[in-house]
Amino acid sequence: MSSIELKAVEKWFGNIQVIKGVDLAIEEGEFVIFVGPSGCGKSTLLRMIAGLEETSRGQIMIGDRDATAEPPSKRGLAMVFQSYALYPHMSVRDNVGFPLKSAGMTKDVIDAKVGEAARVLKLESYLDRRPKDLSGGQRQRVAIGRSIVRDPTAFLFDEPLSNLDAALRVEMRYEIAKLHQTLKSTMIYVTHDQVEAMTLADRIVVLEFGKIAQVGSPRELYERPANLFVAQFIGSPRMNVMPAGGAPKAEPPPVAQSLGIRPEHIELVEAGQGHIDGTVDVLEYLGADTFIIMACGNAGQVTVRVSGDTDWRPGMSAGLRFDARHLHFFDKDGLAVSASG
Amino acid sequence: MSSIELKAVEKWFGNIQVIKGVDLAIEEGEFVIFVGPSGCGKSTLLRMIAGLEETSRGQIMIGDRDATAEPPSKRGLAMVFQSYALYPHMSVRDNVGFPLKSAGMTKDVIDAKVGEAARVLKLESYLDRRPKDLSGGQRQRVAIGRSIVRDPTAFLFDEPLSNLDAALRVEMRYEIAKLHQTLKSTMIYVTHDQVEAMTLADRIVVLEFGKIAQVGSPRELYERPANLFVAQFIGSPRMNVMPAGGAPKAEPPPVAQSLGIRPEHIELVEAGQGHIDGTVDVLEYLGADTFIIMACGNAGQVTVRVSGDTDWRPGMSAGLRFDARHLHFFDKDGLAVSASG
Amino acid sequence: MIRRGNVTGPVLGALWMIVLSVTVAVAMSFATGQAFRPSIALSIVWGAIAGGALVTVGRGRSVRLGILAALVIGGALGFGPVLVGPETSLASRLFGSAMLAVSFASSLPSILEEVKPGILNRHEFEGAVIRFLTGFGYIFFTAIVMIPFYVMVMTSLKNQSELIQNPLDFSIDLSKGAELFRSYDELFTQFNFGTYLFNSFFISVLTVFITLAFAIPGAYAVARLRFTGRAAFSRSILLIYMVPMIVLALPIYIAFSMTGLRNSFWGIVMIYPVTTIPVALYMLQGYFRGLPSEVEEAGLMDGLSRLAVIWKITLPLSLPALASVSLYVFMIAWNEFLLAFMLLDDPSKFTLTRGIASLNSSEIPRQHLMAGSVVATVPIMALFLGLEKFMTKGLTAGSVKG
Amino acid sequence: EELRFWTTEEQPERLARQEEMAAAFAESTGHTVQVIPVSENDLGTRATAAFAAGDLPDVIYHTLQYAAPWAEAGILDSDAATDVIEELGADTFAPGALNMAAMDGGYVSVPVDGWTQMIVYRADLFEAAGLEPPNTYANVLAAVDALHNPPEMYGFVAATKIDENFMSQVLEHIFLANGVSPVGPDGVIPLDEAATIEVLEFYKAIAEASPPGDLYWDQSRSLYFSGNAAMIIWSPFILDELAGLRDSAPPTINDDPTSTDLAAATGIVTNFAGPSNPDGAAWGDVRYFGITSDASTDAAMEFVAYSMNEGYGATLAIAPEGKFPVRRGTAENPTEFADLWATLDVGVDRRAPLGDLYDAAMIEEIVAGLDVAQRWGVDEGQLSAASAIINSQVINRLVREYIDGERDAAATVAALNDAIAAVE
Amino acid sequence: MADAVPPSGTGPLAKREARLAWGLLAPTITAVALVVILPLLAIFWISVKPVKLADLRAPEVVLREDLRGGPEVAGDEATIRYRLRNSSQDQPILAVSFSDVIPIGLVVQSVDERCTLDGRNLTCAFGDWEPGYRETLTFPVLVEQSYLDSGQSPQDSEATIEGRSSNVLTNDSFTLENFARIFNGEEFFEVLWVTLFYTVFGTIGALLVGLFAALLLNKSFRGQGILRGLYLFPYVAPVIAVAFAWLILFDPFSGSANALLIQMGVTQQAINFFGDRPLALIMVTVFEIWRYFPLSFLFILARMQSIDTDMYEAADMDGASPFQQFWYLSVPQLLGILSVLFLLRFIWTFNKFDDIFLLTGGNAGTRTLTVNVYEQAFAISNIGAGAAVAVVIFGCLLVFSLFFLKFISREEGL
Ligand SMILES: Nc1ncnc2c1ncn2[C@@H]1O[C@H](COP(=O)(O)OP(=O)(O)OP(=O)(O)O)[C@@H](O)[C@H]1O
Ligand SMILES: Nc1ncnc2c1ncn2[C@@H]1O[C@H](COP(=O)(O)OP(=O)(O)OP(=O)(O)O)[C@@H](O)[C@H]1O
Ligand SMILES: [Mg+2]
Ligand SMILES: [Mg+2]
Repeated sequence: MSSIELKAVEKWFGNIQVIKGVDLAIEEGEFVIFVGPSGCGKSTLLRMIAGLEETSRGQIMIGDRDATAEPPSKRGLAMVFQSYALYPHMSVRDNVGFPLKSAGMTKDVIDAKVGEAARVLKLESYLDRRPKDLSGGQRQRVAIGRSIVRDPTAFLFDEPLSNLDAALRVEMRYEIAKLHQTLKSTMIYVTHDQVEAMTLADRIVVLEFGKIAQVGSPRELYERPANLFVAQFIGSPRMNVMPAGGAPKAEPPPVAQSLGIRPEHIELVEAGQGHIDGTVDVLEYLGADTFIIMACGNAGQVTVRVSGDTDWRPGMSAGLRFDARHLHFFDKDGLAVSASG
Repeated sequence: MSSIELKAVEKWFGNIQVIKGVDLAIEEGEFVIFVGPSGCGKSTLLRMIAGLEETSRGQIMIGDRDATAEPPSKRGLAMVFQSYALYPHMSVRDNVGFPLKSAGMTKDVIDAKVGEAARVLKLESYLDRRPKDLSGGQRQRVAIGRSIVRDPTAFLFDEPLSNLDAALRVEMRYEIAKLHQTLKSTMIYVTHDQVEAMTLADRIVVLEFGKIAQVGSPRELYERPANLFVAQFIGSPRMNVMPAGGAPKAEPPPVAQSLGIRPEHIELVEAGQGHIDGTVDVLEYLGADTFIIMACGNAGQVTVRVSGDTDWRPGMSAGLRFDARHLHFFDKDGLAVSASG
Repeated sequence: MIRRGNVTGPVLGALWMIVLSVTVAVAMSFATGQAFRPSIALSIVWGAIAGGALVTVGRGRSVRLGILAALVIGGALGFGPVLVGPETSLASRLFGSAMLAVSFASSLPSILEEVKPGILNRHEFEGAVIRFLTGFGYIFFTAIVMIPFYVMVMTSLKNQSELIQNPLDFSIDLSKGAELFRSYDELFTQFNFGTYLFNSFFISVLTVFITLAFAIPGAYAVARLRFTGRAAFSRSILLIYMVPMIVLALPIYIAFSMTGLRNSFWGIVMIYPVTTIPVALYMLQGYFRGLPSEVEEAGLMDGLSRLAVIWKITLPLSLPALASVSLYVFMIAWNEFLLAFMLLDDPSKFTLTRGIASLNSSEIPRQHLMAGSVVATVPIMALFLGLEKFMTKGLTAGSVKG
Repeated sequence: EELRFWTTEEQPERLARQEEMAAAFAESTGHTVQVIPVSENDLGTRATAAFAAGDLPDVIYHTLQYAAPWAEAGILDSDAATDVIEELGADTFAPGALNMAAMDGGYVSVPVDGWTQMIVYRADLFEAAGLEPPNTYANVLAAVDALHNPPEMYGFVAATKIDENFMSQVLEHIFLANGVSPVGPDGVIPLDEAATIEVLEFYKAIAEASPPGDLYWDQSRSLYFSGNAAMIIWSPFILDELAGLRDSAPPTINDDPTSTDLAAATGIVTNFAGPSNPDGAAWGDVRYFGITSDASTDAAMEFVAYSMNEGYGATLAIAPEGKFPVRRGTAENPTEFADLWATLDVGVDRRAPLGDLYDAAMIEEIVAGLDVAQRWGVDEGQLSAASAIINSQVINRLVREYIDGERDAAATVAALNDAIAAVE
Repeated sequence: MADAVPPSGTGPLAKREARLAWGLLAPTITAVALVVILPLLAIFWISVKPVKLADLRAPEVVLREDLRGGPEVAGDEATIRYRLRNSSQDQPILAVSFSDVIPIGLVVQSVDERCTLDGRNLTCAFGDWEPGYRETLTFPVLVEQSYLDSGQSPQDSEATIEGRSSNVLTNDSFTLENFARIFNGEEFFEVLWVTLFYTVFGTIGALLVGLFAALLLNKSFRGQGILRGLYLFPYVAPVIAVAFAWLILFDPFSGSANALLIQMGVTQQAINFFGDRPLALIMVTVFEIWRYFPLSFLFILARMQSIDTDMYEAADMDGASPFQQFWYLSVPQLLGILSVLFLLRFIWTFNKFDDIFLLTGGNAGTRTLTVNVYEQAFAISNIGAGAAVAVVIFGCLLVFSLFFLKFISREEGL
């Protein structure tokens, strides 16, 4: 059984509470991603699951047993570190085989399992190299190889791709997705990269200051953010947020304090024709799209996405028409309120 | 006169040639950005302009004079470093005022200029802090402040934003754009971030292995890449490239070896209706858009951009229709050939 | 076999008891001068029983108290792990066995924390062994480091005959008051130690300044500037660092003898820095290399010349390193013995180490010798403890040299 | 002028007295004297080094062993010394002491004082055990047999620390006692094998009756004072502390550091005989003032003359128990200084004349020793060859190796002969 | 690329930089050359010269002059006496002569045949002098009143002496005897063996003990800094102080260590730790270990703390036990620093002088090569032989250093 459940776990470093009571149930085979701004406690939470950090309060259940007091070696989880944490003095073969060797397996078994892992991860031709002779992506694959040989209950990943360059990141992301499809194991993955979170996760856990801000599928989070924090955190460029009073034509519900709309849900029309008016401040040409940053008086700066070959130029003024189906409203605590409410 | 001209400059580190003959004329007031993959020589070229690296061959003209043999202090340029390179033992005020002090200006003049710079960069309230007590963005502003007080001939930036987190990077990018609008000085900017290059530059210089691959405005580079390297380098996700023979319906010119098309210029239609057919392999949901990675037989993997709320699911098959106006063809050396040629 | 709780427990218990009983016996002997003697056999018996009990019965409060009480009583009755001589006073006998009992009963349970009766897995077994070794290590190192210093200080406070009568008795008769410090008093009043102290200090400080004046530019050039021969140069620093002093001392001695620099203050001040410059060069260049070159380049871009960059940017940034180097150089100069011994004849020019050497050779009581040693040791120790961070850094940076 | 004076009397209280004398000299002549203590073990190297460097002091207070070698090496200005002796009157000096310093018709240094080495023993224990005084090899060995009972009582405390002059002195004494000498009238000669083996065996026997370790005067005195040694060899300098007059080296045989009990229980022997030399011999040491060749000669001569004349009393008073006058008097009063000496107080923390502390007979035995005292090479006129051998410490080393069992007696004699011959 | 060859020569910026570099290095180079290179050359020179300590002073003619006979009134007879000698016992002086001025009022009656008197100027020439040669010249004089009035004495006029002598240090006599002497016999091999024993065991011991200490302190806890400081004491304290403390602690008579051992029944008789072979050698080695374990400890600790903790966490996750982690992870990681330390410490221990010199003075079978330098040069005053030993040491070091540099270029760090 490889489900994992966190029950009101807390983490204190001295007097500072870093994880502030997290409840979370992770199903067997699920791919769960923790995201959140830097310092929000993603790594800490992951390390608590791994057993590398003590759980100050609460319980961690792995399968049916309470693993809160177990040392890492007993939990049967595997972890892939951001720094890869390969053993620099060992060959790839020994790195991958190390967990088996620690467990006292015979050489034959080790060789067989290492060979199998190397095949899956296309590492066969590097087995005798040292980590320092590998590229970043290969190293990451070795780290993954080391974790899969043991058939762990679940995989833990702590920002596994953040040390890679953009192109490699895309490639490895694809491979991890494939790996999950193949192994169908539970995976918990920490990242601060939205794209990774959106593309890989079955469910995303957004953390804010040690608390869960929202849990849900990528689409849920993007389309129905539970609060202002998640709304602004997910999506790039981020959602435009303005005072609810700044765009009166959008007809906000009475409790709404602010209104949010994503750049792709705004259409530029003639001045006066939209919900609000603004002047083009800066154009950010990105090829496929152009983001137009509009100065909109009370409503502040609003980013609008238009196609790459736009004719808008700085200084022009325009009206912004909001797509009513994609308006988000938030009350004074930042919680989402439905448009009809 | 703040134009800068490079005439056949080369740089050798021992026997290794890092810059392989670069000719480039930068107009007064222009914002030029060097991009290229890591290690292609961007920083080296910038440092040669600054005088921090010797020019092995060729000439560097600043204004009308030959500055090749001048030490950095004589060239009158200002540089902003990736690591900010603030003087950790001085307050912000002293950091910003340092170039003036070295130039022997009186205290009054220094105070006035520092005050002015601080105002422009909104640093007034931090003037007495030490660099270590500032956030990354503030530090970067101090570094910029230090370079603007001197009214330099030109500004050199070496990846000034790459140590900042995503949100701050967007903000600082906006501020640098504003700064260029205000000061109208010549700026040379190194980055490996495409978005920065596309949004900030008047002209982009794409470097490949120490040689210029293409020089042009962002739009030129995006729409009319001169070669395969630039085509794939600019744009994200990158341009799909397939053998010209893989999509015979696109009617490639005879010399063309390969065909490129950007993800946003492909439309998904019923199987058999497009230029080629493929099956959906992976969906990458990103909120506003979804990228669909299609397996297309001979043509390999092709990425297609569709809107966020798409109904395509892995395993479905579809036809891909290419927008004929945006097809790119390349010959066997990777050079662009026009569709009609 | 050994990885069974009911074997591991007694074995570790016995070993730990041996360690503690030796420690207590030595400590009590040194403190009181009375006869204490660890019995290995009894230690094994006691330790094994206690270890067995902790593993099988449990680590409850009652078990610990039981062990504690049994040890105190056993010690007092004379069959504890530490045996005492007949003339040992009751108070110290009780104190000794209480000390042993408390330390043992409080530490063994935590050593055996994870040990349970059945078969142990690797982690539990190794954990226990490691805790045992850790305890042993702390005792061992503290003992070997402290004992010579303890002996040094205590000897300086006692007179010859007291020491000969019982070399173990380091107890101090506080009623003697200031008389205890008689040897120190005599060192300063009769043996000129005030002058030596001043000489040592003065020479060391001068050495530090001269060394820095030479080493900073040199180290900077080697660390930062590109010139042909740089690699060779930076290697030869290491090589020079390896020439033994005694080999140099001989020609230096000859040259100094022939030029009249021997037996002179300035001769010493000239020669000390040269012994420290390679060290300082080596340390500083390492540090300069580690400084971000971009900060210096920023200085260049801001219109400074190289020299100005060194002065206004590199040096202020290197203050911690300069402090480390200075301390280290100070220590070398302060502790230097060979050259002072060979080159100085005249007591008015002696450094402290030379002064101590002169205390050794005569009919001067050894308490003076030890008092002299204390006088030489205390300042450098005080400096060291006060500036521990810098010192440690300095040591790590350059002091493979010994 | 500013004179520099090296002295081996470096104990603080003795130094203080020398400084007093120097001050008195300065008062009477205007030449100031800087008194510089040099430990006896370093004296040889230090002097050679200073000579090489050309910064010798003006006057050195040194032992006999250096007199001849230094004169030859050019360190000492024998002409100056001869002049001083002539000025004071050669006939006012004890002839033995003067002879030891004679060379080429002059004198290399000016003799100052002397003493004889003594076997100090526990007369009370000897009496109780019915033993003869330890004045022969046989008597010593008998006493060792009877009294050796370590660790309470060691039969003897031999000298075994090979880099200490003390060991050289003790060994020379034992060799002399059996009539063995490495020099003859024509220079170095081989040691007499049979007699040398007797010496070696005797020495090994007493070394085995000694505690372990590198022993020299320090342990000898400590053990004797604490009542753990039956016999030791020492100089008369021990006489004051033995009587409890010095706090830094008190007798610890009982709880009273000022006790004279130990002194009362002590006997001494100066003339010692081995089986091959029934007459025996005493070992004497004479100390000299050497005027160096770098000296401001005239002032240095004045200083030496002063110390031997007006200041002689003060010179002897530095430690009268070990400084017997070698200048007995002046031309006018031939016994002036001998008489003065007898009245000088010994001791440091407490003071008393020797006569109050010991039997007149015992003092007589000590003083008389100086007249018959011998050294290798003195009679043969080969003092400098003998000194070179002693200073090389080869005898110490080889004897020590013999004691440690590295080779047997005959092989040791051979090795000794080789080593001695090798010292040029 | 038409000309894909690197440009030859250096550019103007590089030239300027190199000039500055040499400028900054100049004082250091001069100082080091003066005090390291020059002495090293001197050592080689001296090692083939028959030099004794006393030879450092060139032979010279020593002259003393006085007036004998104590003239009191005019007309008294007196003699002026010149005593001269060659200060050296083994070097001749060539073409000795001196000249002096006779004071007013002394009328010289007769003159030695080797001398000429011209007015009051006396000049004597002697030819060559053997080593140790002495000469006494006497001139009878008649004293006049003017002499008694002037208050002058003959010594007041400084005689000028001439004579040629050669200095062993600079002349062209060379000898291999120094080397013959030190390589002679078993003694040299004993010294070599002692040196090697001391060096090898001292180094390894200090490394192992240091490793243990580093393992002990490689965790953060309160008081860790203090303990670390404490464990560095042996290294930081002046060697002379700790050496004497050890001597006193292990003294066979009144040392506490012996008292303790006897009391505990380990031994009956006091042990002479620093005086007996082979115990003395073991003890000086133990002292070396004791004194220098802090260094290895410090370096190993620094290296340990720079090891990525991630690696140990990964091992934890992989289920490795503490000993497995130590053996499979820590030891291989530390191998680099351990071998660098071993080599460096090996060289330094090889060079060690003070410690042994202070503890045993090289006696009781503890004489190492460095102590032998001192022994030969100063105790026996044979500078040439001392230099020869120094040359041997230097040769060994050169070999070690080559080895070391070869090695260190492979190891990063340090
Ligand atoms: N050992 C520790 N002692 C004290 N505070 C700690 C410790 N480890 C982490 N913290 C604090 O806990 C908070 C959460 O840290 P954590 O590393 O989990 O953040 P994160 O979300 O992983 O951030 P990032 O994206 O930068 O990795 C941070 O504020 C950090 O400063
Ligand atoms: N001092 C040097 N000695 C030798 N080679 C160097 C030196 N500095 C840079 N190089 C080499 O020159 C090439 C270009 O380096 P440069 O730093 O200019 O690249 P870059 O384009 O700025 O890369 P990045 O994006 O990683 O900063 C690299 O291959 C680098 O290894
Ligand atoms: Mg993290
Ligand atoms: Mg770069």
